[in-house]
Amino acid sequence: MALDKNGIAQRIAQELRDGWYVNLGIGIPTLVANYIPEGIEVEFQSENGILGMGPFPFEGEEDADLINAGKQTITAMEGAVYFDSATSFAMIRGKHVQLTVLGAMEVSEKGDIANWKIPGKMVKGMGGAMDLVASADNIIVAMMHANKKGKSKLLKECTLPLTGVGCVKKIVTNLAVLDVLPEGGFKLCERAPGVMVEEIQAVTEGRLVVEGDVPEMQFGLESVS
Amino acid sequence: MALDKNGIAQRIAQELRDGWYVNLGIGIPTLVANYIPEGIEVEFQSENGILGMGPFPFEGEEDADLINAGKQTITAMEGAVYFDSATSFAMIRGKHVQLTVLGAMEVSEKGDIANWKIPGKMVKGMGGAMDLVASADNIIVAMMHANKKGKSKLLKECTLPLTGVGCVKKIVTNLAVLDVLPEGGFKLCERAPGVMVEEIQAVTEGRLVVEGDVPEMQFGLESVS
Amino acid sequence: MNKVVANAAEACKGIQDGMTLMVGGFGLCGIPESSIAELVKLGVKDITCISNNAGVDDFGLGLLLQGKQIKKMISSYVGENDEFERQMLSGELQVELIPQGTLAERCRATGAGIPAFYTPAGFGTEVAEGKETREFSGKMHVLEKAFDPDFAIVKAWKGDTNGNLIFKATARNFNPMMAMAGKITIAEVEELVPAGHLDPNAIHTAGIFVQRIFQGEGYEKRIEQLTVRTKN
Amino acid sequence: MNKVVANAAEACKGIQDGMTLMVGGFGLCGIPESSIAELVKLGVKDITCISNNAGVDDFGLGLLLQGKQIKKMISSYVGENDEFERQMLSGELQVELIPQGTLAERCRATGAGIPAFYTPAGFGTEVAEGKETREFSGKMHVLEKAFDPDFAIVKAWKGDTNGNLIFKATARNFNPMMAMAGKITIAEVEELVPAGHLDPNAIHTAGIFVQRIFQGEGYEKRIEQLTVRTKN
Repeated sequence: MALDKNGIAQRIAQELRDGWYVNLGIGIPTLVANYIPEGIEVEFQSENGILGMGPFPFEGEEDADLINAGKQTITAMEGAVYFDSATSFAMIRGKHVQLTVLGAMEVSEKGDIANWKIPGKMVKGMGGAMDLVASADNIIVAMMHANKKGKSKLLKECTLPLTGVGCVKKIVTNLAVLDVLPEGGFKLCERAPGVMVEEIQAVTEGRLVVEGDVPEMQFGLESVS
Repeated sequence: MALDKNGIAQRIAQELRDGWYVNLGIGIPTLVANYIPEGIEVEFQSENGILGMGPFPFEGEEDADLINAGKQTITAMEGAVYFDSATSFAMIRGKHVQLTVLGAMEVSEKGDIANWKIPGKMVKGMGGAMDLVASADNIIVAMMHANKKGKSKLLKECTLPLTGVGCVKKIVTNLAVLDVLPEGGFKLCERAPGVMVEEIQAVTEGRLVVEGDVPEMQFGLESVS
Repeated sequence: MNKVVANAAEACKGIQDGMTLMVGGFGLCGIPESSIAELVKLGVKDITCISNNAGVDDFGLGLLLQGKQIKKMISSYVGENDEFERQMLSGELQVELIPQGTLAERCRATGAGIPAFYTPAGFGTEVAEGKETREFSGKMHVLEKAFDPDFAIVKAWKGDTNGNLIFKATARNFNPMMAMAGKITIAEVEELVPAGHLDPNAIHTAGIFVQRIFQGEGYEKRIEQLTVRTKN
Repeated sequence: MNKVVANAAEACKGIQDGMTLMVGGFGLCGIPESSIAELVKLGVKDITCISNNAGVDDFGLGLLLQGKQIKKMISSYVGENDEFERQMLSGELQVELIPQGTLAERCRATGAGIPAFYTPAGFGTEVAEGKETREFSGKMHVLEKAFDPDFAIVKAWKGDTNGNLIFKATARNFNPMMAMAGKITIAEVEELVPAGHLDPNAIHTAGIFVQRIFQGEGYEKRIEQLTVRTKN
């Protein structure tokens, strides 16, 4: 069965390692914070200027001066720190953030990503996405395998204007976990529970590399924090 | 009569304008702080990280964590602020400091300055001098007109390794106030009290431009703060 | 070094049609509300505005868009604004989109006397079109340049009469770099105190970067996305 | 995110012969005394040391010079040190002198993922020899590049277990930029407190830049130039 958004987030959370600083994009990536595995401590960076971002505030305790990059009211954990936007992107460009999780409209088999602009539609801007994808060594894309029309989002070449070139290393979709191979191509690492390789192949336009038996994703070993 | 070091500093202090941020180099420039004209407020920046530098501390009140760029113990004025070295030189390169006063071994008639290195002698380094002279729009050199051997320090061309190119606009020596002309040459603006144009000419190797009567420096109108 | 002016009207003196303004804030967080209100009142036109976002329809820079005072926006993200979209699609408004980190670093470079620097952001995308690119340590980078704004307008939490500023939480965002970058920098603060009342160790922006400071009035501090938990 | 290690010995693990170290401080102000003592004890050799100054004969980095542990100094000013002069003139010690502002900005660039930037400092001087130069807005600039240090060692006043740092007065100097630049950054502090005990608004260096933190011991904080006034 294909995963829902929470399932994608839960699978991505398995990639977290103790001591990592993590930047989560808007949408599915935000949900990753709900599934931090037991015994692991990570700190969330929001590029508008906080490290140690906590959960949403209790009603009535919101502070207009304390928001995340999605402009949502948030709280700060103990030991949090605030900083300016130049310092924030110094952290990002300087590779001090160990993991970036973000959404995408398209990913190519070379690791190119497009997630900011659809020609002919209103363009809102790239925000911090171009800095994030150009800088991070470790980028996981969280997205649906196909768009609403059923068209693959894992392509030979991106058709939309790019956000970054050759930067995506791992993709977690509702159907699969895939690594982008250095020589190009999507290596199928894991299938969503009950999803067949053929189903994944059918909605993967780019080169899908299947080697041996592809295991199913495992859930339930980690607990929800 | 030729000025002493305090006289040079006192004359330079006349160039201060209300509201200026000022960086004073080591040696004669430091003395300028003793002659701030009445009714004028300036703030001193020291490039190691303080704006609003005050006088030396009283005995026993010195703080090893509070020094100036000459590594001397200092105090902070009310409204002072501390910052890191990158921010400090952002102020300097970004032209937020209105006046830099520094010493020199040689100045050329094109405004080149040499003040950091004598080949064959131990080289201590340029410290912040190269940043200061390359950045400031308003640089005053404070120095003796000739060196200890009587040789002119105002030259056609500098003979020593340069600190900066075409950056000096004004020079105050023990004998004179001179402007560096855009087309090259030292324009004699003022003479030290009782010093003749001929005396100045005799120790000025570079082109000295004398137009009409050159007035004597005026002292005593400003009071010592 | 007293930088205090009476109010927003005094602070905004000299802002004219056609000028380039940097305006601090991220979304509606940390925006100079009093100065924006004054710019609306002044009715200055043809402004080029460098600001991370463009406000919402009826608040923040959206107020200047309503009056068609902005000729060009230089931002990283401009969603959440219908009037903006209308003016952009009709061609009334020019828009230049810049990666957020590049925007922040360009603001800092402007104030720091760094005319240009290399960043990996945007390489291989339309952001790099027409710009120099270059490899360092096996990775491609884009040459990005400083801005040249006339005024910078920032908002701080506390400020002193010397122009020293302290920002609160994530309302800091672009304000410190923009404060460095203005030929004239206007700072409005929630609380203005005499010089000496702020800890010199805890100041975020040194007064040397600020030419005019005043205490703003009636801060609304609107929240763009109110998200809360309920207790149990 | 606990970054605490027991002491200087733990903190300096992995520092080896031939490595490049950044060491914070200006003169003897804000130097990591405990870590320097540990480096002396370890006896690591052939160090390339990036630090604004080189200490005095018997304190600061001068202690490493005494043991001939330093192969190369990259600094802006290296006076006040006879042993330094002797080693330099004899050719035992390599010295690269860099304008102070360029040194500070190169440290920041290293940590900020900026591989190179243009600065006016040093144009037309021997500092610019062999470097690219370029005109921006009618003024010549020099292209300067980031460093590539193995470790950065900094000293702060207060720190918390997350690695967040607060510096005191002018002991801040190069420490914050160097903290950003280390592949591994060691911070020694005068007072180590639990996370949450520092005001998140007043922190100078975010813990993300620091890998190891410990509370140093027996700070001497020697004054290089004691200058005082006498009360009447």
